[in-house]
Amino acid sequence: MGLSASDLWNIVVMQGFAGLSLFSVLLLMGLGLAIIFGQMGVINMAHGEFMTVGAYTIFMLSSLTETYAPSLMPYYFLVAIAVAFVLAFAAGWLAEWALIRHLYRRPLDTLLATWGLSLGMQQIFRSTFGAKEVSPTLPEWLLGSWSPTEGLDIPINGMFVMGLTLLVTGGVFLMLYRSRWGLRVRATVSNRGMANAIGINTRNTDRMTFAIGCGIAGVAGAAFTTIGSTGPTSGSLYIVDAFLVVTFGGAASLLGTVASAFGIAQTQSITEFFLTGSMAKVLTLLAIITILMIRPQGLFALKMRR
Amino acid sequence: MSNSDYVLAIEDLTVSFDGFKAIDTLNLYVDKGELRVIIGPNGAGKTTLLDLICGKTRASAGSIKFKNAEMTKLAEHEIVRSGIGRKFQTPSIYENLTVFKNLEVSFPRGRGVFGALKFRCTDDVKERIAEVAGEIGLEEQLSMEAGLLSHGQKQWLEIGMLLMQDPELLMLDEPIAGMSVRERELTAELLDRICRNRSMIVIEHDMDFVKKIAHKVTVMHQGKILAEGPMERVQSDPKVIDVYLGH
Amino acid sequence: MSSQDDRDDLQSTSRRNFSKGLATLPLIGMPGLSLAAKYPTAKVNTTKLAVTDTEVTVGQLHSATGTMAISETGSIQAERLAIEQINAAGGVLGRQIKIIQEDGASDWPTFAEKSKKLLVNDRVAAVFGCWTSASRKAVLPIFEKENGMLYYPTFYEGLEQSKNVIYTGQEATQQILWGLDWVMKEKGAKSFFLIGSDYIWPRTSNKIARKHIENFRHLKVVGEEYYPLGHTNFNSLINKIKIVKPDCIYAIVVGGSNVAFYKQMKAAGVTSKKQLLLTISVTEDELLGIGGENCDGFYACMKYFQSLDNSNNHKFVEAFKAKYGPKAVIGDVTQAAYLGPWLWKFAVEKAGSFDIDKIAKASPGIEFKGAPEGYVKIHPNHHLWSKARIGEIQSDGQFKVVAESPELIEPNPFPKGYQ
Amino acid sequence: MDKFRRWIASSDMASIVVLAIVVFAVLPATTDIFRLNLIGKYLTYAFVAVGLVMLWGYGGILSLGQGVFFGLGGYCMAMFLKLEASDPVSTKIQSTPGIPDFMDWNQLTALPFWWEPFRHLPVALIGMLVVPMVLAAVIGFAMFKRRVGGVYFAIITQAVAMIITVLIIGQQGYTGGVNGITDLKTMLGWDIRTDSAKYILYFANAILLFVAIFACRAVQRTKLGTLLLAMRDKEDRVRFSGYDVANFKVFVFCLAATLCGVGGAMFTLQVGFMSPSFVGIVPSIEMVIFAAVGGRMSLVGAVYGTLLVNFGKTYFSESFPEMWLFLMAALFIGVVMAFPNGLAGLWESYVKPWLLRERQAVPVPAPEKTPAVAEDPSEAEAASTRPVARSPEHAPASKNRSDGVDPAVA
Repeated sequence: MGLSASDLWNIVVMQGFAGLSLFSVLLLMGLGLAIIFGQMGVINMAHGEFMTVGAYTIFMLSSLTETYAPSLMPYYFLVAIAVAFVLAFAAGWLAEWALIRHLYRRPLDTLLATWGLSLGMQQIFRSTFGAKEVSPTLPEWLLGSWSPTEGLDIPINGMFVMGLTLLVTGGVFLMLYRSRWGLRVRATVSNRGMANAIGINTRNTDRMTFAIGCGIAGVAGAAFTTIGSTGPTSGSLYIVDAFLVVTFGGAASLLGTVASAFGIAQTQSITEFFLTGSMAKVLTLLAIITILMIRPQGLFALKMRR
Repeated sequence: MSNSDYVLAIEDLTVSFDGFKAIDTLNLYVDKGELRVIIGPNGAGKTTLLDLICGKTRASAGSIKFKNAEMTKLAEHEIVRSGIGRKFQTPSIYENLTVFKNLEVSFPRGRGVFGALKFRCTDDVKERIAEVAGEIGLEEQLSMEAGLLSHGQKQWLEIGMLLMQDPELLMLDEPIAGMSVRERELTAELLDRICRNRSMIVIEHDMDFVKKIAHKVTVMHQGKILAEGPMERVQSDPKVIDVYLGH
Repeated sequence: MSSQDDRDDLQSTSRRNFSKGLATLPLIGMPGLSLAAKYPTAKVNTTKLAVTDTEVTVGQLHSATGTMAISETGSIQAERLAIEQINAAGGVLGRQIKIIQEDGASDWPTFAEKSKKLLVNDRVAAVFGCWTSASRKAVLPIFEKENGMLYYPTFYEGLEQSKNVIYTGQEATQQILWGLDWVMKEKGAKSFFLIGSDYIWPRTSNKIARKHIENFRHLKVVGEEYYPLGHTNFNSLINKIKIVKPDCIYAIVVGGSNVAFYKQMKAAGVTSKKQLLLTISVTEDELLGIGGENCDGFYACMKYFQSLDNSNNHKFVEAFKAKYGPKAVIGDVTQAAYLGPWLWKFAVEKAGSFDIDKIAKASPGIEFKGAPEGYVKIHPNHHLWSKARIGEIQSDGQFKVVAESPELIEPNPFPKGYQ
Repeated sequence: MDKFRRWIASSDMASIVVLAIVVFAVLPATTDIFRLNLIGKYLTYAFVAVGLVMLWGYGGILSLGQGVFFGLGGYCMAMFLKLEASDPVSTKIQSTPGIPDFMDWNQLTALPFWWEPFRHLPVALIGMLVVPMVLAAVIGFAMFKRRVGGVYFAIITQAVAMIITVLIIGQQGYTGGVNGITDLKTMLGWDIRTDSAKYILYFANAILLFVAIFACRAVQRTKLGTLLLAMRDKEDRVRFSGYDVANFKVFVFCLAATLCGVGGAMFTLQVGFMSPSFVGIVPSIEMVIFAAVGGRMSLVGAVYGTLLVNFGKTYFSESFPEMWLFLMAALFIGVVMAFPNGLAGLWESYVKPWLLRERQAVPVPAPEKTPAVAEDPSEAEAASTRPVARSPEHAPASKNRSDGVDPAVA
């Protein structure tokens, strides 16, 4: 095939990066869910739609910037990500208040209710932005690739997503394990009654937690506009993968989510390289199921004395 | 030495959770017809020991022999079928079934899928249920939903469910928790009666109650056996006093 | 899309513009009533269709919701525009067209259910609808059994021909062969990498492409890959492409995957500067989602592009934008959907009847000189004669037409040697 | 009259009889064949919903992959019908006549060996029962023996649904791919597309559905039914009463899967095709919603729930094409929030007390007791952590009450 050693090396590097980039995508979409599903036990089937909220935020702000302040185009994206967080956070807050808080004791019912919610949200997107996909104009610096040597192309958007994932993951870790809120969340998760008794406002904590999870989903959705589509049903492309990542990792463990995102991403990107895409998908899913069979509580289940 | 005289022979039993040894090379022997009470401070590993015997937790090392058969490799239901019954700390009954149904479900027939499909509540089953209900003092409540029973009655019902299976070894985890004085007395009598043709292991904190029922007492501490013997001797053991009074 | 408001001024502009283009047609301007009187309902409707003295009811069956709504919305809009224009020009046999719209909801069984409802309950005279092959396959037996007439707008894999369907899009060979020849001849492509979403249209199309490349042109296919619908990560695939270095990528990726594919290609440095790519699954509609800047310089082979320079098309684009806003775009399928109502109207008028059998018989040979794509004619196999064109993607989301087949290409849904 | 009213209110047999009247008399009498065929299609989903009552309501196991089994049953039937439709005469334009058209398009030149048995109707009929059952048994043993449960099981079933979908779509030469197996015409020479055939199939389907309901009801009344409820609430207690819990879960999973298979096969017969769009995650979740709307503890409720949601879907999408998704969303959310026990719960807590309203005036020895369970807060809490509320308005609870009384007390 006429491949030189350096070509081969480049492919290895790029393939390695592909795995890492898929890892960060999976992790970013899993993080919000790890908080909502892992910490609160709410099966949020509308997670993908909260991601779409973030994606449409980017679209709106890119259109606004393009129309009113074209000179700011290089910078709007960073602001837009923050706005995406805020909007998805607000939507999550609202959803928690209207819906989720009535269902904490019925986890499987949250699944059905949020399924309804996701249908409704999709229709809202469709009515507001039209049924067709949209494409936000991204700043120039996010496009294309970085080529340190000839034949080696590292996607800039991939690096951006990776950086953002690192940032968000770090943030979540800090918040969950170093902040008052994190303490309250963890206390509420492990014993709601006791948390209440020692003066934690569990109702506020729940709402905050749910909203933060949704906000992170919004950030993920915003970031994915650089690598994927933005349309009313875009969120549904991610939802099953997101659940698999969180479940596979062991629902309550943030570290597990990280590890499982890494494992799934590597399996998938390597099998994809050697097999056809469809077979790769099947194999990856089978591997996940098998491992879940061996470790029913996920990779990083808490070993507890019963 | 042969262990065949013992109903239950536990040797070098060890289990660790992430390096923490909840049970540490423990040896314990229970005689036929014996009522053994295990006491010890919180976290001594009492409940874990019962979990190990009935298969809820898997041992890291050591053996548990019941009537000379190794139990550590068996599945939970196989352990139960070989004759070990276990009552949980909080009453574990089917709250939205009637007392009658609770007992009926515990009858040791039709335990397979198709057996359960074919199972009929024949006269011998009814007879047995009536008998056990009499034993635990719930004849009047047979048609009541179990969730409506008082806490003490729930404890009795669970014991009754175990009696339905007529186990040779019965393990009770804090059977009188939450009971009134009167109920405690009745329970003591109940245990005394049902102990006649089987061995029992009881975990209990209430020393008066222990005194009343125990044939022999084992004191556990930090996953090990601290002392063993008749109540009076154990009570006066300085090690035991040490542990209970604490430092 | 029933939300479209009847803005009289816009409608009248479109009517005015359009009537000029249709001056050749004999019926324009004739008062409807007298025409209806000339064709009494009892005579033109012998099979109890929903035809009255003043009205004829047709069905519209597309996905307004679900994942396919992204693609099918354009078709819904175009068909409505065509029907509106036909009504403004006096209707069909003096009867105004009334539309019953049903939502297939991107779900094939729902398509089957709704098509049955339209044919059995509503007795519609024709149905304009479907987009995916799967939805067409689901409704086809129903149209054949209940004897309905379906105008199907999408380019598709071929291997089908029915009395009850008029295919206004291209069958596979019309779209594939000429385009491949063009990249071979004009761009010197000798090796091809075939990529598709994993379902019947891309697979069949790639099969035809492979046969053409290997058996008829004696060139090389160096790779063929399929990814599940909705797949969003293509980095591994892109690396595989980089290893085999094909002269030309032949891409038939659809839906949400499409956007991910091109964005990730761009990010991996696979741009038109270094790589030749020909696709048959990207139209102006898809470019809305992908963003022209992510794939500019790549080529698509279609029969229609919005930027096509002819007077029919100028009027069509103007009318479409007047109705659906200045930002609306028109893709190949949207244009093909627009042909449906017109071709039906001509067939009814030629047959002098709404009866399905008569329309089916009258259809072959029907010409539409006012077609935005220039000129089309119905073949006896119920597909259209049409041209193929190559468009180069521009960063503004439009195509620059760079080549056009000299002649109309004959539709050949069962191509010999390609099966 | 009073007696009749009380019978309606207190016997679960009565509700089945009422459903039978609706399905066998009212619906056929009031709807034309097109709508009736639609209802027939909905009733095939009811098999899945009935299965979910057993699996989810009784067994406490939520599967989000029931569509897989529905699809498998449907495919078994579709394979047989397709082979019958693909005789050499009607497929003579193909390059290989006598094989299904989609195989020909995918360059297959001979029928794959595993299609061969499906030339025979008995094989197809057995297949529609056995194939889903076997897959369920494999998944069930793998998961339940390893004690995978709850949400984990639900998500694994989703992954299974995804795998099967990708496989079916990817292997289109053998399965028909995303288009599915279409254009089915006759069964043993009998044209299934005619109106008379549709009538016959509707009633055949309805009869099978009632067979399924009675079979499930019979299972509920055995010790196995009691054990399912017991397991759902106190799995450990059942295990430590000497039962191999996993086996019971596998059984009920297989039962539900088999019902799905029957539903799928009837779907194929009535609608005339089968496609992978049933196998995926979305339809599987929708089917769970049917059961939830009907009331997840009530077999009869599941049928009503299926009918209601599908009527809603059809009616809303015909009448409010812009709004219908909002209305469906509202329906799902509303049911979950306001009526967690679905239609059956509404019946039990509103209609039934109303029917029984004179009980105090005319005391009759009804077999029922009315314990005020739900008032006990600690229990309400314990119960509500379970997917099923166990308040007194529950049909099976009341059944158990009346059942449990007879032998010992009387």
